[in-house]
Amino acid sequence: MPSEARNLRRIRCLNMSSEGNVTMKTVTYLEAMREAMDEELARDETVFLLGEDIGPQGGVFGSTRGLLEKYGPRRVRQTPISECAIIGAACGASLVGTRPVAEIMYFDFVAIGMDQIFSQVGKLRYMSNGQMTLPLVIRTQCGGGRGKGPQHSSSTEAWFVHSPGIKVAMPSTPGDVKGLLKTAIRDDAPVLFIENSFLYNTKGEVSEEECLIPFGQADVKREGTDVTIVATSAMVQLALVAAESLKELDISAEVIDPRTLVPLDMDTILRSVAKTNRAVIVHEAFTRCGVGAEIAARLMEEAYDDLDAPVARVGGLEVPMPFAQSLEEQVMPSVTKIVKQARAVCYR
Amino acid sequence: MPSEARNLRRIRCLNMSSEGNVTMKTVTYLEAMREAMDEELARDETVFLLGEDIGPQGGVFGSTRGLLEKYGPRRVRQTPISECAIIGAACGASLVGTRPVAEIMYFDFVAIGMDQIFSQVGKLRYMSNGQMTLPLVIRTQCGGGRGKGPQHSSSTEAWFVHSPGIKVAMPSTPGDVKGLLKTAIRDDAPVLFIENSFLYNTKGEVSEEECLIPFGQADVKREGTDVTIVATSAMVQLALVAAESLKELDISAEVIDPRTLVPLDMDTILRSVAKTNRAVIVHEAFTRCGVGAEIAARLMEEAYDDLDAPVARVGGLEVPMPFAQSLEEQVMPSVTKIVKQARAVCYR
Amino acid sequence: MKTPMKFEMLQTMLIVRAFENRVKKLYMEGVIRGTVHLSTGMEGVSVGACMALRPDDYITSTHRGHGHCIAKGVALKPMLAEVLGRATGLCGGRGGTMHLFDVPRGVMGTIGVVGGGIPVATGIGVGIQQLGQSRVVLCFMGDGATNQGAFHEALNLGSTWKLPVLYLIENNLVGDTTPLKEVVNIEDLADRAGAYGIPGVVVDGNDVLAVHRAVEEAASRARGGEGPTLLECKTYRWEGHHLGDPCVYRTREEVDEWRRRCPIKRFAQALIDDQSLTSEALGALEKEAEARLDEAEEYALGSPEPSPDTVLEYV
Amino acid sequence: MKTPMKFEMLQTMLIVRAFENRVKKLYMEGVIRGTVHLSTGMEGVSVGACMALRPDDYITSTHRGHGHCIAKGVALKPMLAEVLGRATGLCGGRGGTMHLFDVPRGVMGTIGVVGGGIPVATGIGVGIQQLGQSRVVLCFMGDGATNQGAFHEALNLGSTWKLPVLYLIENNLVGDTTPLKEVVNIEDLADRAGAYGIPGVVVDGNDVLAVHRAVEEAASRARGGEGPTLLECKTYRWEGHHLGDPCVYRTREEVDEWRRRCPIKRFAQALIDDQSLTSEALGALEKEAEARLDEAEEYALGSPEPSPDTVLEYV
Ligand SMILES: Cc1ncc(C[n+]2csc(CCOP(=O)(O)OP(=O)(O)O)c2C)c(N)n1
Ligand SMILES: Cc1ncc(C[n+]2csc(CCOP(=O)(O)OP(=O)(O)O)c2C)c(N)n1
Ligand SMILES: [Mg+2]
Ligand SMILES: [Mg+2]
Repeated sequence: MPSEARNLRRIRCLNMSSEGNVTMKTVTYLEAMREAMDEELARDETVFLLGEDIGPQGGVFGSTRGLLEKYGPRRVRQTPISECAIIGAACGASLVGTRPVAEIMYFDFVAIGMDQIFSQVGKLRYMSNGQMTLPLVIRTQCGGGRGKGPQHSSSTEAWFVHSPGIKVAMPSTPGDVKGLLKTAIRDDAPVLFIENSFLYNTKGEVSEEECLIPFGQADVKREGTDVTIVATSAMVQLALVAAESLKELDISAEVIDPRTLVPLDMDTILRSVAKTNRAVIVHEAFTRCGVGAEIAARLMEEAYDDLDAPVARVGGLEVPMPFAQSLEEQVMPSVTKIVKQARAVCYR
Repeated sequence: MPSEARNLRRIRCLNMSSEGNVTMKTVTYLEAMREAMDEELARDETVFLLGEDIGPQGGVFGSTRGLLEKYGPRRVRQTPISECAIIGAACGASLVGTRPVAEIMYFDFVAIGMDQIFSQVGKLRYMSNGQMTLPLVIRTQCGGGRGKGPQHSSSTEAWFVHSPGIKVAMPSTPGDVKGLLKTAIRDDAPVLFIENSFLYNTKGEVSEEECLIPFGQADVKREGTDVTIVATSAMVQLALVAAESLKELDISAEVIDPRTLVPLDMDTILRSVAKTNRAVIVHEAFTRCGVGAEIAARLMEEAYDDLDAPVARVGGLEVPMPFAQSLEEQVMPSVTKIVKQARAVCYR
Repeated sequence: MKTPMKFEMLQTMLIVRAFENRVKKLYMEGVIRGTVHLSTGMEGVSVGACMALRPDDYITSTHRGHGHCIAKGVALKPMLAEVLGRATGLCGGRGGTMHLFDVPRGVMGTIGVVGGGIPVATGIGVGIQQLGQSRVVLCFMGDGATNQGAFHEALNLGSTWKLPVLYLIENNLVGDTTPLKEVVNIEDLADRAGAYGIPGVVVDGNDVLAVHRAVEEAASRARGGEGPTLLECKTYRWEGHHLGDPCVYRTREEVDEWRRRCPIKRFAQALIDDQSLTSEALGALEKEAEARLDEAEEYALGSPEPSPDTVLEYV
Repeated sequence: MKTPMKFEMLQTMLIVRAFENRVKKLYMEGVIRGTVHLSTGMEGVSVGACMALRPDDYITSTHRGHGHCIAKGVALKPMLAEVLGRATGLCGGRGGTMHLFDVPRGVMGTIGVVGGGIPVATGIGVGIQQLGQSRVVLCFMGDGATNQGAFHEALNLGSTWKLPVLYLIENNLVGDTTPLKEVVNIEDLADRAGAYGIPGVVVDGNDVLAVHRAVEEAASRARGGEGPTLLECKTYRWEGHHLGDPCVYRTREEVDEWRRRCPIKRFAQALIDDQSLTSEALGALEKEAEARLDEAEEYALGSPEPSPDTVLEYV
């Protein structure tokens, strides 16, 4: 680890009693995920992984590379192409004292196990009147921008936010992905953990010491005073670039990443809007009935008097993600679109 | 048909050049559905039905009763318990010149065919650059209130509103269900047609002549001036009862049923809110990330200056539908809850 | 098998029968909401199978699961209370007849989604294997459920990983209103085992001892690390699919024929024949079953509905 | 089979090979986005199967579908243009390599979701039957796809309704990076036919004539109303799962061994052996294939990207 990659930072972790100075190192989003799984596999032998191609190859994106060699085939279980059985297997195994971490290669394919996740995973605890706990994680990765075409680019997190009994995480940085994945694995509730392969090679800081990031705690990625931009997953980066552009227009943008959508930290968003009086919500998922609609509706319900302009939304167009770059760019949110909406809500 | 069940009414149908006086008769919601299917099977021999138990029994709720006898086993195809194959079969058949109408017994089980509906049905036309059309209907029925418990009571229409390429209908009256189902069967786009078995025995008027109700046209079920209540499916009845209660408090409520959620007739809702300046949205689905969030967000975006209060939502609690009546009643929207929210937005 | 064990089996079958009849009576009286699916006539399978398991083995079950639960040891009072949606029910009234859970007794749920429990059971097998336990999980399913994709994915995984799972089909020849022969093109569902390279066994489901033997064998295979077995128990449900079903899909004669093959009468007769049982003793057992159901009914009817305040607990 | 037909088959195999090689070259040059799956080495299956069909028969295909499309008659220019995401592509650039559609030629889509096309093909079979046509639909799938629930539900429906569907498994021994033998517990996937009461046939996929014969037979069964057949064509893909795959799951030797069994070389040699073909004629065919790809490349590279304004069309 080169020394320039290490530094000291004040961060807030679940497992530290207060904010503390910790040494930081720089890793990629992908490495951060792998470290999280590695550390949890080492820490708790009831943790195990399952999914397609996660063995010798270490997953098609490399997130489990080296883990089969280290933990063996019982702890790193390569499965058939059977998304329904993968989710069901994780569900059942979680009921009897183990902590499965299942990988679904693309978010789109979670639809194949939709009954298992919606009617079983999300409901067993409630139906059984709390007799059961389901400490399982379903990891997957979402998003477009890579020419994967209409069946490998979806972001349907809103379906799961609109389902009971499942926590939903959607981290945007290496530090967040590591801290949240570790928290997810230790959580006794089922977690849908949505990564973004577009971010896999991006770098960022993670703490050298163990750091668990709590669910339901948004992160202010940039402070500002004129407009609140709430962004998720890969959109956080675009929002930060947009914030830089807005600065040139003398608009000071605050960028908030909710990090988890269930539970959702409305408090941080409300605090920000109480200051800025304006909000733009950005996600890659279709605008229509997306999480942005929920946040907008709640801002109206809970911050009506704070708002000086209607909350604006920037989301994907309601079409299957087209393959060609010229079309894909049209569908996805962009810095330009964010800037435009931010200006609009600022009436500038 | 007793004479008191017949009368003349001015209605607007897709297939009539202008509003006309037509003779009406009274039927149940279930009879209206059956009539719609019967008439379309008779009219167009490329139409056929498929689904579980739709044959001799005529469906578990009776909506296809008598149709097997009338049209034979090729036109009324009873299937294995294979929701994924049912939706896939409808999808494929629709590509080559037939018009399948598939029944999924409970809305919950659409999740089993979720990949087929999301990644195939909704995307094939777009992916093929318009080479394909998919004139298929997936009928299902939703909702709680009948003690069917956590796995047979869902209303997840928001998932499909948050998916491209699928129209979504959710009728509340016999007249609407008949006119919309006929339109759906003739539509060249895939339609998810969501009935409500709670309504099956309710009675209402349908035209003696053929009447096709257009998609994307909301219906004002009751006129009013003080608050707009947008309600779907079985919630329309509750909203109408709530409107009566509100009258006693001197609040005049307008009740709007969008009837189709994709396409959504925002114009009618906006016109109403321009008059009332207040809105409450009611659906049985979970409030969180439901269709109410989308409508609320759009009202903020498109009617910000008209609103005198934040838009309120009344939806189901975010729990699996419990079996016991005392709990189920707690989860579902109610007249009391609607009245409360309507009063709140009227500051009364 | 020892005689006391046989007695226990007979008694359990009688209790299952009495339970189903009691539920029917209560449903007719309007005390039970929703849709109720009875297993009357199928007691040979539920009792033969569950009593071949150990107390710490698991089962998953279906919408028609009362018999499975009772045979796996669930107490009658909380069970009936659950069917009535009472606060004292197994699941506090949240689940009802289609969603019964009793984790201490290894009842990991009757699942209302047809086929939905098969991947879950498979996962329980993964968990058992992961923890190195010698338990097994028995996964009940109907014949209709074998046409679900979940069946296929789960059995393939179970077979590939040699999981300690017993996949048991209760083939009662029909799914809801649709005869099995109209929705599959094979005679024996046990033949589907060939697609996964596991043993497939056809069992007379109305012969409680045959079921018991087959399950014991499959369980010992599974405990030995040899993987799953697919068991097809042929049987029949006397009642309609659910209470209120007009049964358009079958004849009175067919039902009568199967009633004559009653698994309880058959087993009792065999015990009488070999002199281990007298008709009087049988009558006493029947009476006792009724008495236990009287108690359970009184308990359930006397229990309150769950308090609305608890509605958000355990999401 | 007549010699001209054999020539056409050989030529088509050469064109498929040339197409895949050209795509590889263009991908390496950075002209193609996304993930590309080549069928190099599997031409015996695509060509043998599609050329046993009639022009108005349908196919559905997979993420590895270039060969199927070409063999079913898709023109090279719009096809390559689609792989490059151009406005002149088969689907105007909306689909790309994994989603190719050519309805006039009966190509009802290469589907990127593994197994996702199987129910759709089954539905096409329903439509054909409904309209009383004598067409068939051939459903390509990989070995890995047979572990999807969709496979099971679709084959059961196809068999129960005796649909005119040919389910054809291209068993190239691996799915992505996972060897088939690690994810199923049987030798021949064709044995899964037994679960549906339909014929299951194992075919040497590198023998184009054997594939042709097997498909012809299955098609005539299907046209005769006798229902579906499950065909398992054993073959091998020379390239990685996708371009860029490091192939950790196999050895160089295994690949070399299969390269020696090249379906094209084998077929050409047979034609040379029986004197219907000379090496010179073969060389000429190869050159022609390259020339046609040159043209297609020029066309595709010279085509514009789709106009952003069209993005909302055809939702
Ligand atoms: C996925 C799904 N589809 C449909 C239903 C409705 N349904 C409930 S039970 C049943 C029949 C099940 O048949 P089988 O598996 O043979 O069990 P049996 O009722 O005969 O015990 C059906 C269709 C359901 N609950 N779940
Ligand atoms: C449902 C689904 N799961 C996973 C994937 C990712 N994936 C693409 S191709 C592939 C392997 C498919 O194997 P096989 O069916 O044997 O086809 P082959 O690639 O060998 O031709 C996988 C896992 C996918 N596209 N769809
Ligand atoms: Mg059955
Ligand atoms: Mg393969």
